[in-house]
Amino acid sequence: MKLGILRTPARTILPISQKVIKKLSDLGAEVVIEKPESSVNWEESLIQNSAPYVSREEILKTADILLSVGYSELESVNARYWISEFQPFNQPDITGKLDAMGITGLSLDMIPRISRAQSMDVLSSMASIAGYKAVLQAADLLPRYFPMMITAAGSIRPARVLVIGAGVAGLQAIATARRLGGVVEAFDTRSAVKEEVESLGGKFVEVEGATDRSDSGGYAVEQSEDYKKRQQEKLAERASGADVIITTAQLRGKPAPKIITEEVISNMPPGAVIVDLAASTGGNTIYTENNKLVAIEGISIIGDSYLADSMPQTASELYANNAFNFMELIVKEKEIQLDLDDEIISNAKING
Amino acid sequence: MKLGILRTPARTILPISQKVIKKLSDLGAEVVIEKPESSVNWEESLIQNSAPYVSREEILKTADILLSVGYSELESVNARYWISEFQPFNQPDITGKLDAMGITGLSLDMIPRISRAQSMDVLSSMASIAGYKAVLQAADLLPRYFPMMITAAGSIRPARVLVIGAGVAGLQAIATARRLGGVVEAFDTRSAVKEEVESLGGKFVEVEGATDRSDSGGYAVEQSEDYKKRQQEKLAERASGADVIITTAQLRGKPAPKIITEEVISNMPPGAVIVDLAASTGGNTIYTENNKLVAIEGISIIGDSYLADSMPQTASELYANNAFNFMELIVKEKEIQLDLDDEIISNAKING
Amino acid sequence: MEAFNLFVSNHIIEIYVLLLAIFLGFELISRVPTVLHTPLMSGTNAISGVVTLGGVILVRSADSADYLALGLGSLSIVLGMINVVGGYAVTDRMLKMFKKEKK
Amino acid sequence: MEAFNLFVSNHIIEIYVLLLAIFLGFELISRVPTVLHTPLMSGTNAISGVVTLGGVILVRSADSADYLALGLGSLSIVLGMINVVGGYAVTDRMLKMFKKEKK
Amino acid sequence: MTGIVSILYMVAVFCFAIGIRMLRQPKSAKQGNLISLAGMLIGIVGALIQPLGEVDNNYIWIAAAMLLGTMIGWPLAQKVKMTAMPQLVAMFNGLGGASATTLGIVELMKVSAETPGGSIAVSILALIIGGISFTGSVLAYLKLEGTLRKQWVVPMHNFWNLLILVGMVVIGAIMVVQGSVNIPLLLGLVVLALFYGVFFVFPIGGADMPVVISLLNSLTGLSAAAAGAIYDNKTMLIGGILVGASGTILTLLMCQAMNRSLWNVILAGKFKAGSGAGGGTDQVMKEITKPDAAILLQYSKNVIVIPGYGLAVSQAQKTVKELDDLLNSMDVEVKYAIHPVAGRMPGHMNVLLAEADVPYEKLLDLDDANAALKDTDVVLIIGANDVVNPSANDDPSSPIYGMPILNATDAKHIIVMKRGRGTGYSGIENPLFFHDKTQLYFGDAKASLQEITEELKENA
Amino acid sequence: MTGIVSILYMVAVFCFAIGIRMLRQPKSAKQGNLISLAGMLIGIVGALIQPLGEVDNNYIWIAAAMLLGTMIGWPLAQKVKMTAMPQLVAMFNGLGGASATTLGIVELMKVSAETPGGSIAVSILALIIGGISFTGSVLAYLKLEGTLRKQWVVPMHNFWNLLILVGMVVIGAIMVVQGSVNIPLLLGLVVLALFYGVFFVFPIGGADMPVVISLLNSLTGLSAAAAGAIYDNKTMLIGGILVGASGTILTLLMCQAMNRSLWNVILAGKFKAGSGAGGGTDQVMKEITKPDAAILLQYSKNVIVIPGYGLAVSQAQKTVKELDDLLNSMDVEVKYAIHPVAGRMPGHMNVLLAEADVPYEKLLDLDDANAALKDTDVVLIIGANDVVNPSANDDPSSPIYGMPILNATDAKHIIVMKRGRGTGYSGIENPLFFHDKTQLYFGDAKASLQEITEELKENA
Ligand SMILES: NC(=O)c1ccc[n+]([C@@H]2O[C@H](COP(=O)([O-])OP(=O)(O)OC[C@H]3O[C@@H](n4cnc5c(N)ncnc54)[C@H](OP(=O)(O)O)[C@@H]3O)[C@@H](O)[C@H]2O)c1
Ligand SMILES: NC(=O)c1ccc[n+]([C@@H]2O[C@H](COP(=O)([O-])OP(=O)(O)OC[C@H]3O[C@@H](n4cnc5c(N)ncnc54)[C@H](OP(=O)(O)O)[C@@H]3O)[C@@H](O)[C@H]2O)c1
Ligand SMILES: NC(=O)c1ccc[n+]([C@@H]2O[C@H](COP(=O)([O-])OP(=O)(O)OC[C@H]3O[C@@H](n4cnc5c(N)ncnc54)[C@H](O)[C@@H]3O)[C@@H](O)[C@H]2O)c1
Ligand SMILES: NC(=O)c1ccc[n+]([C@@H]2O[C@H](COP(=O)([O-])OP(=O)(O)OC[C@H]3O[C@@H](n4cnc5c(N)ncnc54)[C@H](O)[C@@H]3O)[C@@H](O)[C@H]2O)c1
Repeated sequence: MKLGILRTPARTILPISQKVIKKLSDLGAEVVIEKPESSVNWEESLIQNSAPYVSREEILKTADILLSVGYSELESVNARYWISEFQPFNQPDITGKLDAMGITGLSLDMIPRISRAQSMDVLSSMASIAGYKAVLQAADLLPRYFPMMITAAGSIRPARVLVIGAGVAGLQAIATARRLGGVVEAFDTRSAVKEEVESLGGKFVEVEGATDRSDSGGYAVEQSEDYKKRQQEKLAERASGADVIITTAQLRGKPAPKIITEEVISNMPPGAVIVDLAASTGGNTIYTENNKLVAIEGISIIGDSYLADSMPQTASELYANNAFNFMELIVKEKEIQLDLDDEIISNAKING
Repeated sequence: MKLGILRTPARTILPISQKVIKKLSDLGAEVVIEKPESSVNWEESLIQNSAPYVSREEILKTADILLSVGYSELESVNARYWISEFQPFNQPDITGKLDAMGITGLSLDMIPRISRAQSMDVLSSMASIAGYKAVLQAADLLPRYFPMMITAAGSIRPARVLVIGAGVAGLQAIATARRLGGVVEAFDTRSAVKEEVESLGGKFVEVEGATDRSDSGGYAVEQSEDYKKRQQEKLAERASGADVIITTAQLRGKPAPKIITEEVISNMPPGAVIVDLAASTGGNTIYTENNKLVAIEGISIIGDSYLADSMPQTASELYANNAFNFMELIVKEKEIQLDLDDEIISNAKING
Repeated sequence: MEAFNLFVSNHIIEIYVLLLAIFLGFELISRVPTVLHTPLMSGTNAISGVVTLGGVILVRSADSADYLALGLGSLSIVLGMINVVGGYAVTDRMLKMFKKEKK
Repeated sequence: MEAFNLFVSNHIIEIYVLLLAIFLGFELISRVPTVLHTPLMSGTNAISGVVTLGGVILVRSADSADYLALGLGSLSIVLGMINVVGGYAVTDRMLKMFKKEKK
Repeated sequence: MTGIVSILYMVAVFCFAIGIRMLRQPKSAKQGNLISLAGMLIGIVGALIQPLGEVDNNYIWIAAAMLLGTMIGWPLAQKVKMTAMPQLVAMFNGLGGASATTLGIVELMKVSAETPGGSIAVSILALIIGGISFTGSVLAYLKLEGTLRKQWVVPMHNFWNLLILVGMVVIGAIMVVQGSVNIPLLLGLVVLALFYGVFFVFPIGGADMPVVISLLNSLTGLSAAAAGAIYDNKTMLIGGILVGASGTILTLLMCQAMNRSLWNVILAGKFKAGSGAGGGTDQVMKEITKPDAAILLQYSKNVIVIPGYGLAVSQAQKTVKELDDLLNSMDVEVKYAIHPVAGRMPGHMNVLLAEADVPYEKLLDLDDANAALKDTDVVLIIGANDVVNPSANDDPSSPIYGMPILNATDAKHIIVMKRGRGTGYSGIENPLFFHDKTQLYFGDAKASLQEITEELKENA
Repeated sequence: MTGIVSILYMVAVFCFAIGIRMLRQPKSAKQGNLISLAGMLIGIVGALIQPLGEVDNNYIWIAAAMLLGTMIGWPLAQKVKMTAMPQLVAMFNGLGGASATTLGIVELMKVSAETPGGSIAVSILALIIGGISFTGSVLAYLKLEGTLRKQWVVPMHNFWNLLILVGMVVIGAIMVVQGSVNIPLLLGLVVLALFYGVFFVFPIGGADMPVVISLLNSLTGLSAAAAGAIYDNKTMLIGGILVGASGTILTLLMCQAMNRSLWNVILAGKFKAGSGAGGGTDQVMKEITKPDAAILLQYSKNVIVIPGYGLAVSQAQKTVKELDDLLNSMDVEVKYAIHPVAGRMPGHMNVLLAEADVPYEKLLDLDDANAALKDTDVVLIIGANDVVNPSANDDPSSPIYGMPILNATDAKHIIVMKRGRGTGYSGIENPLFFHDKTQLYFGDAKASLQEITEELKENA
């Protein structure tokens, strides 16, 4: 059984690591990796020459299973299974494309968020990194200190950080911003989040009347117009003092809610920074452009949903572990056997 | 009395702030600021339109005193005094140039490090920022997490940080790296530093036999060859596990000691980051290039002595406060009167 | 009143002993960690085996032909002795649990 | 040996009283918060003013013409009484400090 | 001789007092028991050599009886299982009471015209109190053994109660006043006393037996004191009184520890026992008290802390570090087992513990922790639930089935800190909380940790 | 009558015992003192009505003496300043001892051929012990008042010590054996006893006086007990013994609280006292004890903490936060005054306090702090030195002249925590430490803070 690791254009993460290669060989799988265009320093640490680099064509021709971090167009593939993050909610035509290729897509981002599947949850591990990096980038871009400083040259008040959407990424952002000494407020529509925010030392901003559905598997649902209005007002108020805003609000299969309006931005002090992790689904601000830094009225807006890519070594390791944990579930006796009674597998299988 | 604020090429900091403009007007000084080439978002916050922008020529023609963060060639100046950071130790010909211009240079970096002068100590306030930013930039560049993480997708050990030279910048770097969750070791030739490092939760790496002269006013002195060898060995050992090295070792009026050798670097894991704050005096690594990011054997080396420039708003505020505190000392009855019995003033005055 | 005065005067010192002993008994127990409740109960219970002393004195004073007194007296010694021996031994075993074996 | 036996036999109960009282005295003080050390010292000091009782008995038994005994006895009452009154009063004042006036 | 004996007796008394005092702290308890034993031996020697005038001594009988008593008592104490100790203590206590009763009977049989009223009275007291203690203790034994599970209440229990007491007082008064004793009266007294013991203990539930035993223990002490009065023996008198008094306080302390009044325990017929019984299930959560938890931690050689979301909610990270430091100073090794999904975000526990400056070396990940747990004395679970839920291992119907967990049950003791009966993120019951080894400490985690820390500082 | 008096006396004894017991907890202490007072009144009534046979009674004298004693004692107790209470207690204690001595003298003067040796012996005891306690207490009073600051040690102190003791024993023995007393011997005894008190206390430093007073207090108790033996008065006897015994334990506890042995205190002559006396200067640093520091903090309405480099060195940031929380729960407001150059890098204190989660709102910068200090009850300086050095304001020759500082002296009380006499970064002396308002608490900052926190928890 040969596992081919494909690179995904514009992504730095490689869903494999030396440790996983070893574990896979115990499972009976041999790993080949698509040759990089140029060598990357951290990749040596990651792979440590434990699997050969081969050309993309060769992988497509010889591999039995493909593994990548995202979709890219392929021609004539030999493999029958392709494990990746296909995001079928955002790319509804993906199943058709896979069908056309005659390959079965196993989408890691479709794995249900049940306890047992946490070790395969790429959304969590990548979001966690993104939350961390969002704060680092904001702190680097901000023209002032995060922590409070009382010094001989003057006293600096701590930076105020507002986190919108306290999911995995948001919570990690709260934790990181607090570590750096920022004063953190956070805000979410799910009510359980209040306690979670407080458990990290953040302050929760309450907006009354949120819709919170427990049957949505931990994902947020769309909110009423009335609620959105109240949220706007509250936000405009809180944002006026914020030096950094980190937004992570996403809705499954829908464009991200536009939470940061023109009014909110005009309330922010010049030099402030917004990091929008929801950029790939449209962004939480009206100005967000995916993978771009835009400056509006003195405010910098970083739009990036793939911030994990800026920490590629760890991100690759974690991604590889997630993918391996999933493969361990589907590989039986050196072959892929999909047990469709298992909700993890049935959810991950998006076509074929 | 008219104070002209000059911009220094390649520097972002402006040595003035709205607060200081107000205080200066109480002192009887009117402030004019050199027009920026293009507007900068944070500058609005800093100045808040409390002083007019005028052209450079006009400042040179009308101002009685000049204030800038660094030296730049000027022709035909009206002013009799120029307050700046002239770094006469690194630019020995500076006095001659100032003499030629017929202007008296008051160099803020020459102010002795006595308690009373701490509020004018631009070296400290800028170094503090540099130490903070050095860690942020290293963390952003590092392909892995700083903090330890035990997650469903795998366990990540904390990043190891080695700080060389625990002066103002080094201490701030230690504090910031510890905040982010890194494991920090630090190293210095001055013996007092051990306790200081530990007072921030860092571990001190001991190399025996350092020369430590108390008459050097808090600045380090050059070390013996024997010591340098022992330091090399110890460092090579500690560096082999370090993900981040931050170097700040400087000697007054001498090129910075080359502490990070080829051997040390070859011991570091690929992907590791070195931030060299001693870059402007030659750097502490043999590869450092000032204001450049170089990559050697998988290691990124950021050479930047002016990291404070990357946090311009706060840096400008603090610089302005420092400069003001100095001016308060020399301005008497709306005029500059240099009391050369005051060691602060006599040290600051480098010519004329 | 006379009788009372007489009794109190004659026995005042014994009354002191009694009251002091009671007071002391109360004072001896205070803030005992709960885990020690049972050992403490067991330990004091062993002390109440002091009744054996009475048996000993009884048997010693008895006529060596008075088998009823001898028999009952010996019975009381047996019973009391079980209380004493068993009581102290079991307390000791309970307390052994508090020895922390060092690695 | 005889004398010893006699003494012990005659005074055994007094000895019990003494020893029990000493034991009780020890037991009474244990785990006193440091702030209470001084009040406690002051409070027990007031009790040692009980020596006044001796003065009272002395003066009562003295011949009403024996001015030396009366004088010294009264002196001891005065001294003891200062100890009693002052001791209790000052202890009470110390203990009042534990009432915190709320702002 | 008399002098020496008097002194022996006195030494015995103070050995008892000192012994009891030392029994009150774990450190000195064992030695205290030995000192008290020494007192007992000294007392027995005193009784053996005390000058009694011209008597037959009958040392053979005495030696035989003592030997017999020792041969019965010793093996019983050695063989009993740890868990059966309380009932054995009850049994021993009963025998002590029986011993006093026997003495009372013999002395009453000896009563003659010259016997002073006081002597008759103390003999009667020894008989009655000893008798009550005897049957009461035997019943307590049976209840604890589980042989007797019933507990009934006679209608008008208090009335009958009073009646028997009055009956005993009346018979006693007759004997004292008459200055003589006849067999029917004596028999009647014995029967009433024995019956009263049964009557007293029967209605009380098995769970309350420890308190009852402590109460009966203090009665036995009093009966020994009464017997001491018969023979004018100070050791018996004062020793008995010490036991009576300290036993009473101990009884009250035990009630307090159960959060009940003594009254409530004795009249327990009405209330059902088992205060910690599970809501719907018939399983029981066992609670642990503050001093017990503290001692358990202090006397262990290593502790593994399993932090969970509850630790974060109560922001107890610094408090747990403080406890850790304290335990370290007591030579207890403390580590932390970090479950990968503990808390609500990846690395949640790491963030908290780093904030509290817990050294990274003390953190164990899942695999290391599960290896270490096998050799761990106490595992302290702080606001964690799902991550230690064994149904993830063995209950395929559980929503968390298949998730790897921290195997807390591998450790010797388990202490769980949580606020109440709340479930975790997954909302399911956790069988671990009903496990044999598990003891719960309820309350906000931070407050709970502070309480234990305080307690430990006091013990130190 | 005898019966009633005996019972009154007995009640008095147990009132004393119960009173002492209750004095041991803050909550019941006040009431305990009243119960003990009640015991005293009952005892006095007993002494007044006790049948003594045909005696003159002289109630007039007694009434007059009691009135006089009351009129002296009461106003003294009412007027004394809080801080002067310990010396007043010493004085009272001395008078109690003097009273016993007087009784002893009178009784010895009455000695005749019929007087049993035992009576003579107890009279001698009352005289000696009371006498020692008297002069010792008066000396302690003077030392505490500050009237007497010297402390000298005679060469061969122990030898003389022993000699006086032997002298007293010899004289006493002569009296008992002779069965008679003559004036020179009596005088000699009195003089020796009084002198011994002085000799005993003189070498001990003022800071150790509380311990000495406690020891003398227990001596006074014993002298009262001896006097009780003279009159066969159980209240005096047992009451005195209770005081003697509990006083002894209390003395030991006080030594323990100071982390010294009793021995070390008594033999302190060798060690220099006033362990905080200025090195080269003749100014004196005043030390503050743990309980005083705790009470000062607890009973203030607001506290400002001034942290410095020492806080960082001892890594006490979390401990100070704990103290802060505790004080908050006691309704004391705590803020932090952050000097711009405190520590060794810009923002050093900020980093530390943020790590301990001190809310930013509690941090005051130089200007705000100096404004707030004017209305502050206690300022707690933790390991800061240069940043509170007033010579920066008023000594132009100082190397730190001109640096703005935190004006700690504006607050009502100043507590400084540092390890010893170390200077700060600038290496210069700090006159603040010798300021009237300043009290020093020596030790590593973290340990010191922990100690105070513990103490506060006990008070709470
Ligand atoms: N790590 C992640 O990335 C992540 C993300 C999302 C979900 N999850 C899920 O979260 C769960 C984590 O497991 P866990 O064991 O850490 O937590 P848990 O299962 O949620 O249990 C937390 C326990 O803490 C107790 N508690 C709450 N507040 C407390 C307080 N103030 N003091 C004391 N106890 C308190 C609660 O019981 P009482 O109410 O009785 O006190 C509860 O039983 C897993 O099911 C995991 O799948 C994890
Ligand atoms: N902030 C900056 O950027 C910076 C940079 C360089 C220099 N400085 C200078 O550093 C000084 C800072 O003033 P400061 O008041 O914070 O500190 P400081 O003047 O250096 O005094 C620190 C005090 O802490 C005590 N101490 C040390 N370790 C201790 C421990 N473990 N426990 C208790 N006490 C301890 C020392 O006395 P003992 O030895 O008796 O305990 C010492 O008196 C100023 O002179 C400033 O100019 C500041
Ligand atoms: N049980 C598990 O194994 C497991 C694993 C991972 C995550 N989860 C749960 O799933 C939740 C969602 O995770 P996620 O981070 O992937 O979510 P996400 O990326 O889909 O959304 C991020 C956050 O934005 C919030 N949000 C959406 N619309 C918003 C609006 N209009 N205003 C404010 N906030 C808004 C959401 O509530 C969510 O908290 C997590 O918080 C976690 O509790 C569970
Ligand atoms: N009293 C004051 O007001 C005041 C103000 C600021 C700084 N200071 C003191 O001055 C000191 C120096 O400050 P700085 O940060 O500007 O110094 P710097 O920038 O000149 O040097 C940075 C550090 O590098 C160290 N170093 C030099 N050569 C080294 C070598 N070969 N190996 C390792 N380390 C080497 C130095 O000891 C110093 O700690 C500070 O630490 C501080 O204590 C005092």
